[in-house]
Amino acid sequence: TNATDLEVTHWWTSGGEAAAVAELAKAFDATGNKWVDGAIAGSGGTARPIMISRITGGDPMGATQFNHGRQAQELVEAGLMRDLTDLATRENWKEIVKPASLLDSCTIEGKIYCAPVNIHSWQWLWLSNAAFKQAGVPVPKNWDEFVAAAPALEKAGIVPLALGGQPWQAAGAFDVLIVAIAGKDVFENVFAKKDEEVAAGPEIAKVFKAADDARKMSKGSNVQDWNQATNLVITGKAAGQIMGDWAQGEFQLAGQKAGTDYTCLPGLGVNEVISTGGDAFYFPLLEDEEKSKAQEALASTLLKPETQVAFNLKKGSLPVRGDVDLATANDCMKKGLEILAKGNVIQGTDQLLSPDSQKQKEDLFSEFFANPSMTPEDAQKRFAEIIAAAD
Amino acid sequence: MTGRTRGSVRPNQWLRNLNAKIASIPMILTALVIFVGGTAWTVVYSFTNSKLLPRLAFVGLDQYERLWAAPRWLISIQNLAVYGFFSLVFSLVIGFVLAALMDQKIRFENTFRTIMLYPFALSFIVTGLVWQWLLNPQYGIQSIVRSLGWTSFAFDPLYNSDIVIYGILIAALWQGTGLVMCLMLAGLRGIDEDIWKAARVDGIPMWKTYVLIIIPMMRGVFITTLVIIASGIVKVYDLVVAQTSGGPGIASEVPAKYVYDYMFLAQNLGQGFAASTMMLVTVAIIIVPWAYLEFGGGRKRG
Amino acid sequence: MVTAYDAAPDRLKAGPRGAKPRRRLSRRNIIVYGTLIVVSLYYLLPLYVMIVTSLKGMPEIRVGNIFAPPLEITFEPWVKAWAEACTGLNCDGLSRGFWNSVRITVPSVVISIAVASVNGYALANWRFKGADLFFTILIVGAFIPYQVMIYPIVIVLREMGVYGTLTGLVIVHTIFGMPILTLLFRNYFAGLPEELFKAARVDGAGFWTIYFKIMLPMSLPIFVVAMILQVTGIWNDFLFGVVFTRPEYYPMTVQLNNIVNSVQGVKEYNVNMAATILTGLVPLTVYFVSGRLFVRGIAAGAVKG
Amino acid sequence: MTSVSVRDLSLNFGAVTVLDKLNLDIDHGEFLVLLGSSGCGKSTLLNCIAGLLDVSDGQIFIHDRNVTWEEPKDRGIGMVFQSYALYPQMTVERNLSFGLQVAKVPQAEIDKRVKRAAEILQIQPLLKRKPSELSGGQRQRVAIGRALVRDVDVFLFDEPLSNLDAKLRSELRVEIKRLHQSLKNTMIYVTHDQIEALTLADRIAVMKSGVIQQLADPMTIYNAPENLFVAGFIGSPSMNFFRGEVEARDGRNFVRVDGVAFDVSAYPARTKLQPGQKVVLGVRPEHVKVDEPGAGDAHQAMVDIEEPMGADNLLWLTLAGQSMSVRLAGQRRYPPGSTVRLSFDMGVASIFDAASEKRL
Amino acid sequence: MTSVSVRDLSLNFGAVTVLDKLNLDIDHGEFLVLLGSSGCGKSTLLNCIAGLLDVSDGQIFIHDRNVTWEEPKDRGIGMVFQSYALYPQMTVERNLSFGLQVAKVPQAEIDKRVKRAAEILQIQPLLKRKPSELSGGQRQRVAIGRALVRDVDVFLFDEPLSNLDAKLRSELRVEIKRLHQSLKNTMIYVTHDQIEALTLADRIAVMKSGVIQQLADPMTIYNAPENLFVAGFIGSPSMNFFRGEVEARDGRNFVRVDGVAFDVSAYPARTKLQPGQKVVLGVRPEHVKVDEPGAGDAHQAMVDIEEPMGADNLLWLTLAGQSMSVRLAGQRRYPPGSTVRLSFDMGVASIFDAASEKRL
Ligand SMILES: Nc1ncnc2c1ncn2[C@@H]1O[C@H](COP(=O)(O)OP(=O)(O)OP(=O)(O)O)[C@@H](O)[C@H]1O
Ligand SMILES: Nc1ncnc2c1ncn2[C@@H]1O[C@H](COP(=O)(O)OP(=O)(O)OP(=O)(O)O)[C@@H](O)[C@H]1O
Ligand SMILES: [Mg+2]
Ligand SMILES: [Mg+2]
Repeated sequence: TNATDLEVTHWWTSGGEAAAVAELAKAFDATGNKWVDGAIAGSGGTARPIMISRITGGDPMGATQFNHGRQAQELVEAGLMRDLTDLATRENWKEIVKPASLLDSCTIEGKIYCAPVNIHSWQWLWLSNAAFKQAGVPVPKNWDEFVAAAPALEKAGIVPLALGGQPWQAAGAFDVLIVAIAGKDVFENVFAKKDEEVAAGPEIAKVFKAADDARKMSKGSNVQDWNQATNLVITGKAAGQIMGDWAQGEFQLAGQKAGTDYTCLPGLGVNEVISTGGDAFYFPLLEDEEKSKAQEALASTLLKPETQVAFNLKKGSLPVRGDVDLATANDCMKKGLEILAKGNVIQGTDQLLSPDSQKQKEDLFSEFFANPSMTPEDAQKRFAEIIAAAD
Repeated sequence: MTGRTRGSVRPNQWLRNLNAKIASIPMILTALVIFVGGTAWTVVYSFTNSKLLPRLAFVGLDQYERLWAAPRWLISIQNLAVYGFFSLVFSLVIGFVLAALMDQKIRFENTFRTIMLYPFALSFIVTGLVWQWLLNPQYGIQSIVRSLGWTSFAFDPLYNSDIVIYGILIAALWQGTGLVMCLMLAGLRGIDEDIWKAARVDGIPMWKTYVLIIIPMMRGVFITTLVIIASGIVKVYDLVVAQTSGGPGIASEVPAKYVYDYMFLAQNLGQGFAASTMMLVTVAIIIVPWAYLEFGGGRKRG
Repeated sequence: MVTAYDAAPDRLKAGPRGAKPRRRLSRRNIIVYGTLIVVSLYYLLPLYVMIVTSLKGMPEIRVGNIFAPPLEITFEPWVKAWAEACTGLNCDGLSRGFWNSVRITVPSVVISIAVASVNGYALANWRFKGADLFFTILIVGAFIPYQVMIYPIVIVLREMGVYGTLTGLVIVHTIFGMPILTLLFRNYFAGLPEELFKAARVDGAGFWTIYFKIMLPMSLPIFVVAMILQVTGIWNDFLFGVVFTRPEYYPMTVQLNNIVNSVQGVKEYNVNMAATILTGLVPLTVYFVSGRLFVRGIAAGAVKG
Repeated sequence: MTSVSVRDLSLNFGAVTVLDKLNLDIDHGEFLVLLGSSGCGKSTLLNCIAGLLDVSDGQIFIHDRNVTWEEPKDRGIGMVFQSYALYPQMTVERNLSFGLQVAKVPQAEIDKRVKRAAEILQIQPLLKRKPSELSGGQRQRVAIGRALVRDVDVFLFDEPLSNLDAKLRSELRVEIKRLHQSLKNTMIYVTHDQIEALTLADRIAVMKSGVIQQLADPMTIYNAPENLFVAGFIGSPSMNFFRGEVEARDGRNFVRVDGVAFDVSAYPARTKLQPGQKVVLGVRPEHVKVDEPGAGDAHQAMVDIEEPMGADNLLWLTLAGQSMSVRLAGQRRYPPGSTVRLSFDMGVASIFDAASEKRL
Repeated sequence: MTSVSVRDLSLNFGAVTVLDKLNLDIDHGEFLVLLGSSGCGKSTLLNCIAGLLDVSDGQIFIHDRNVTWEEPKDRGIGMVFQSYALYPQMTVERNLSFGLQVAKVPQAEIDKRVKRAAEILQIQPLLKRKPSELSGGQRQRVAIGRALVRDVDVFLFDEPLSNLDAKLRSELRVEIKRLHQSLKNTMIYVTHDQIEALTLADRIAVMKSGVIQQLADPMTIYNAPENLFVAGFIGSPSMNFFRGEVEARDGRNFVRVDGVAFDVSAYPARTKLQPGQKVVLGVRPEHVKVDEPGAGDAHQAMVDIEEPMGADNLLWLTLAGQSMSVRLAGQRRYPPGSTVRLSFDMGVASIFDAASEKRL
């Protein structure tokens, strides 16, 4: 058969990411089609208007990356996206995709519209062993120890907690704190059930207390990008950072070894629970028969075990199916896999909240972390309001 | 058709200047379809709860209520006012002063001009980053000055909520004053040489000549410059994103970023449209009467 | 002819020879050149940092002194920015988008300027009823944030059937360049002597003949000005380039953005800087080449308000 | 046969009426000068005739053809502007041939006409130059050439010489006159310089605020101005005016001004002067005789200022409480302060009614 | 006593030398006119005196004070520019008072001076207006006022009237003259209009390419021009020149031009004319007599063009193969084609050496 060109847009552009995409492309090309790469850097904010414009403008791509969750919901509702239910049933995705919530996020009114490809988790605390050594305190095992070590670190001229200025970092850190401090149930009550009582309640108040600590500890980070913050940890100028598993790549690139140079604490060492956000591919409805077929081929390829392994090893994320073996994974990744295997997972806030609520939350927390005069009580009140209005 | 009848009948007004009208079609279409039509479209959808896609699900003034309750929007407006005011004043003042210096029959004028103009050619994305570095207390200007011995020196505008907008201003001026300088210089070159001579014979000091005589004579240049700067101010977005992403916290947010973030990050088009409608209304209230006086209203040519 | 000098009293002839005072100029010069040099430093400092950084390796950058000259000069980042930096699967750096940028910039600049200059000409010389109204709308349009217009324009382009094509993009650039350029051209043409226009009409030249044969050749400076504004704007444009076209037309700035804006992954600052300078070279060249004309052109155009 | 005729022409710019129901007929081969002060509507009228302005009302005929709404190029006119309006980027030759090329005249014909025009105006050596390389006078010659090559019957000039200095002005004036004599076409010439008007015109139309005050040949305009405005406008220095009252005494008519009585019996009045009538007596500086023996009605006056102008001498004096000027041929000097005896030649004087300002 | 004196003044713009070792002395209260064609360095000289240009070499004295390197404001001068150079956004009053305010003159004094200047120039009603609301003549009056209030002894005018129309020009000319008579201060006046030069000047300096060609009172310049350039430059229409050879015949001297011999015995030559000497005979148009009975040496010529100018009549004729002009007082008409008899008044003619171009 003729090779069909299929344009795939995504925002994976950095070295490791691109290498991972290459795996997808390779696997797809092997099916006799051709992957045409349409990479746009800058995360959703930059890429999304482009993708949406293309789709609504009547010139859609063959497939496009979204964070699975609610980002594409309206496109689906507008009938612009392709229904993958037949394929999913045929290939039995319901069975193989683990955790099941990943596929749930792709399901709208019982129909499946996306193919999940990986799991990224947010719930990690990255610590610089050198920094603690310099401050003369042992490397903490959990969040509380970390907070306790802060004065000593500060005395040594080390910023206890590195936090970049971009809003999503503050919001993400807070989400991590909720799971760690208040636990999985509270997290689900707040974000899945949108229970404003809980959001305004004492459990969350505790989390805000912790966030207040984090705020104090992060004073003096003075960086914008998350990797600049990570760099502070790598160079020992800062002691720790709450950041997703993608931070690992930075340590690796700097030639640091997990355990000796740095330490990773999933769930902040308190609640070893990780979220299962991640990426998925959506397929706009195309008129061209050939291309439609190619779309199916791609969707099917994405979930193949070989593809999953190859892709996620490069990407540094976890595979979406439990039945694959990641022997070559590193230390921290293995910790993640174990937690996943135990089923200690939650859905990511991307999946649970609309982007609108997410954005409001980001605004709130970026303000909270930057503005010491905002009391935890005030912040909690606004937080509860956002949860109340969330859909 | 004889000449007598051809020339004696007043032709249809619509057909007179036909070519000019045809040639103006792109302008008319742009004005009507894009600017008026697009604006109307935006205003209409600002009354809906459109999320990712524009949908005509009207919710009355909800979006506006939410907008004006959002602390971030209020801060954005404040910031724009501060940034706009200082950016306008400093651009004009610095641009003019530089142009005045350049107008002193100096050598290497072309070199100086290019130095001042080159930032205009560079993309915001990275110049924002460079300024972020330069203003970073750990490795920027502050650390340099401290390493020179002035250890109490503090200069960290981007990391201080109270003054962050001024930090952005520094980079904005760096980017934009070159162009203003060029426009002003051009204006100065258009001033009658005799005015200078008359002022010198009258014994009027240089600065007074500039302030009281030359500047009032350059009204046209100032207007062109004003339109260019002001439209840039209202639309300021990239620079903030590149330098602070609106931070620390939301201290350096601006309206255009609010619009963009809510349209594309938050996927709440209605909110974004409401915000942009507010911006447009403000601009229109200021601009329309002025523009009509300036460009319309039966003034002769020019 | 007897000069009166010979008849002048000796007192005058011997009179105090006024020394040619040099000081008069030098203090002023110190102020003028001093200020200009200080200001130039302000303008050049970021460029210095960019160049220095672009010549360093990543390990050196991680150490953190942004002002320090490179210990070991490497052109790797430049090579990488130009030829190796990856955008997704395509690892050919800025060079990949370069020709696309050229393909976009040339027609967009030409057409946007052509349209705006004709508008300005019509507004200045062939005023018709309502023209002022449209022009006012246009000026107000200069203040509308681009992003707001994305969706309406997507709809318009879709309805015109040019969405995703180069034509569509050129139209978009033409639309957004129109307000400022029309203002510039209108003021320029209004400043030209009206009698020239009349003379041409008596000579039998029509709208287009006058424009092409009379106005155009006289307005080269303002065209250069417009070109500089448009080349800078369009060359550096990223948003429209990707929103309104498809990947085969993506401009160089998409690569620049990809290089600079990778959120997850390592930031290669040296490559970023090199890429920025490389991207800026084209507009910079235009400035250098046409610097003198720039000032002259605006002078002719903008002085009349 | 009329060459150009303007019927009830009105023109307003917005609310401002510049021309109001103006009528004008110009004969074939006539040299008509439109004269008037700045802003009186001369250029506006010329532009209407040329078709460069849309009239608000009325008609324009050229060679009995109604051209009111025709394009300028179809009216058979050529036009020369004050600022030359040469196309700066074209050579002189291109400037001349541009209109013809636009009209798609065959190249051979173009060459012929350009050559002829260049010969007539003696600009052959300049053909390859650009306007910026020409002097003012040469530029204006080229501008005239541009009208010439169009081979039209009606030439319109809008203050063609105002931008030139005195010397060039007088030279080109002669050339335009010569051109008219050899081409014998209709010329309408706008100026506010009366010397030009007087020397060039077959007829002069003196305009004020969009209204033609007098339309007549130069000598009539000069010697018998129809009203006070025309009288004051023509002549340099201006006609001297004395406001007074008619007085009949001893069968003679006098005009009494501030205690001085001027004998105006010799004045060829159109209507009889009424005693007591308030009038304005006008005498041109060159019609005053100074220290002439045997002049009957002489008045004593003192010289304020003397302006020797080479060929003649201008005196400013005070008479009947009024400043007046006198122009004397030759170089006889009257230093300020000296006293002279003045007598007026009433045969060429003018008397106007003070109220209607019309000639009596 | 000299008011302004210029010693060995040189000025170059880069490599171009505009003025070279120029010397000039101007007396107290003198009205000196600098006359010359465009680009000859008049404005440059004036600007040097004003201190607006730094001289390359030489000295400038004002009231015997060496001011070569002083600021313009300290030189005790006032200056008036061709383009008026009024401050456009200030009222007339502010325009006048601005310099004084800057110099911290007491307000009462300022008011007094402004009032006086406004009275002298009759611009009291205009004091509250802006320059854009004034006519050209009024603007120039204000510009003069601005120099006036400075209460200085030396006024510099740079072609103050060039931008005005003929009528205004002649009016303001008189006013400037009057002003000079009443103020009695030194005035240096640049123009390229010879009428202005002749009527205003106590002395005229005729310049060419930065060199003063002749410095003398107007009548001397007019009647006895020192060289061919001055002769041709002064007078409108220009002096008629005939290039020929001196011929002695019957004890009389003739200048033979193209077959026509002009009797020049009556010419008051400074040095004896040598037979065979190549000379240029110059006769002013107004010194030609037409059809005068009893004129001995008469020449036949045909009228080409006639330019009636109201007060006099200008004829263009051809004589000895050359076009020449004749100016006749009065209104006697000579239609083109008619033949006239011309005779020259050699007492006021000029003869120049053809080679040195100097007056003989
Ligand atoms: N486009 C216009 N809009 C409004 N008024 C105008 C316009 N053009 C001319 N006018 C007015 O019409 C009147 C006549 O103008 P016009 O140019 O015909 O005068 P003019 O007699 O040619 O004067 P000048 O000798 O100064 O050239 C003036 O009062 C002028 O202000
Ligand atoms: N700034 C300058 N740089 C170079 N050359 C100059 C400059 N200013 C004047 N010149 C030259 O000096 C010469 C004398 O100029 P100047 O202005 O004195 O002439 P002018 O006699 O006043 O002429 P006009 O009657 O046209 O005003 C001219 O040839 C001119 O080109
Ligand atoms: Mg006019
Ligand atoms: Mg001059």
